[in-house]
Amino acid sequence: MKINILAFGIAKDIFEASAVKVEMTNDATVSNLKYLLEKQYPRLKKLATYMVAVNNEYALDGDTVHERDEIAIIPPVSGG
Amino acid sequence: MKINILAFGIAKDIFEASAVKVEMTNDATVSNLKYLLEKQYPRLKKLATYMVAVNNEYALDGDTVHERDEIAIIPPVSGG
Amino acid sequence: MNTNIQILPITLNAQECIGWVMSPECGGIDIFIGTVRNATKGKAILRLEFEAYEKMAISELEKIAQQAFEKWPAQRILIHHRTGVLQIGEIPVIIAVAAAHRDAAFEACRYIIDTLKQTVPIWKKEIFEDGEVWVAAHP
Amino acid sequence: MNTNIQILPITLNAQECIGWVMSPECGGIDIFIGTVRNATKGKAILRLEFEAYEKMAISELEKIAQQAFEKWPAQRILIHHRTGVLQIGEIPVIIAVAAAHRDAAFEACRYIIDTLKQTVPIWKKEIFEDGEVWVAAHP
Repeated sequence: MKINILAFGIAKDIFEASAVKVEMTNDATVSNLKYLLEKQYPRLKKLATYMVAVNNEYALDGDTVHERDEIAIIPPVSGG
Repeated sequence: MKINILAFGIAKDIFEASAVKVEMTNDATVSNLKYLLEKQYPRLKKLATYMVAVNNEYALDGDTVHERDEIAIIPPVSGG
Repeated sequence: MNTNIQILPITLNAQECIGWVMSPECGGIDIFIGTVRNATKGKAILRLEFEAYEKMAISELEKIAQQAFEKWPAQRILIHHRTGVLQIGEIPVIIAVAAAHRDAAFEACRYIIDTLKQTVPIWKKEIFEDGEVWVAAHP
Repeated sequence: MNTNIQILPITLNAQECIGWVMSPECGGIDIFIGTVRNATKGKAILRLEFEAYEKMAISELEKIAQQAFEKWPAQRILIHHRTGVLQIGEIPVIIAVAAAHRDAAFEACRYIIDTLKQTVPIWKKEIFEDGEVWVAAHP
């Protein structure tokens, strides 16, 4: 399945786009997704930390992702 | 000497005036002043507590009062 | 001047207070606004009346502001307090503290309102349907 | 509705925010206003840029407001956050909490800004003379 990934803040700079598509198997987890993204965009690994949101909720590494999920890369936040 | 005493809040109600005059000796203290006032206005004694200000500063019982001092009775405050 | 302390017989203006404390060196402003509640201890209030020993109140408020500056790295402190008759919803007090960082703003603002209520010669009378009372005057 | 949570691309209005939280049941309002400082760690800033993952930011802010209501007896909570380019002195965030008593207002307001800075997907870019940086992105 092809997963669409939204990017914000520095992640947008790293991807050079506000969204990227990643090809994954159906049983893929957040952890698998991070691995693939970090392989393709090594600068992502250099962030202090980053989170993945699935359908507007912070996701855990073990959560599985589905084709229609809204996935987003959440670099360290700095609002306020 | 005749001392002029300003009254605020409930003290004004007790004195039925916003200022009263008290005749005192020259070496009188805040404590003496309170004694005289409480004798003349017994309701003053029923306050939870009250302070005396001399020249816009809270005064101690032992402080002496002088003829030209600005003296005020400060019942429990409730601003804010 | 880094303090703006006033006892006023007219409506307090929050927007002006905020405008006064803002500055390019500040990252955070904490503002406390007291408002007249419609009830106290379950009893309906009609209105409040505030009286101040004005000269001494200003002097005590200046002391509190200076203490706050000594305790926290605040940049500007504003304290405005009303006198006179206030209806439900009106504003007896506005305290605004601007600081480079929010810690100082929050803590100084809290300190100022807490201390004001303990030491500043201002008195509040609550007016009910069936009478009126000077707050805190009796045990 | 006892919450008013918005992500806005236009100037935040403190007076309107205060007006929204005020109510006859409330005796105290605490307001935190963030402002754009002219420097960070001693380095002059030209302007800031805020970006939000809007839908999730609103959802996270709603969670924080609900947590605050569970922890403190607050009556109304407002959180407005800016996006876009902000000049020095402009306001990125306004948080206003109204409560019957000031304890709840102060504590809930402080909790909200502290938690917002930790969990809400909003990002700040600092623009300097000689470059720009997404805040907190690097160790």
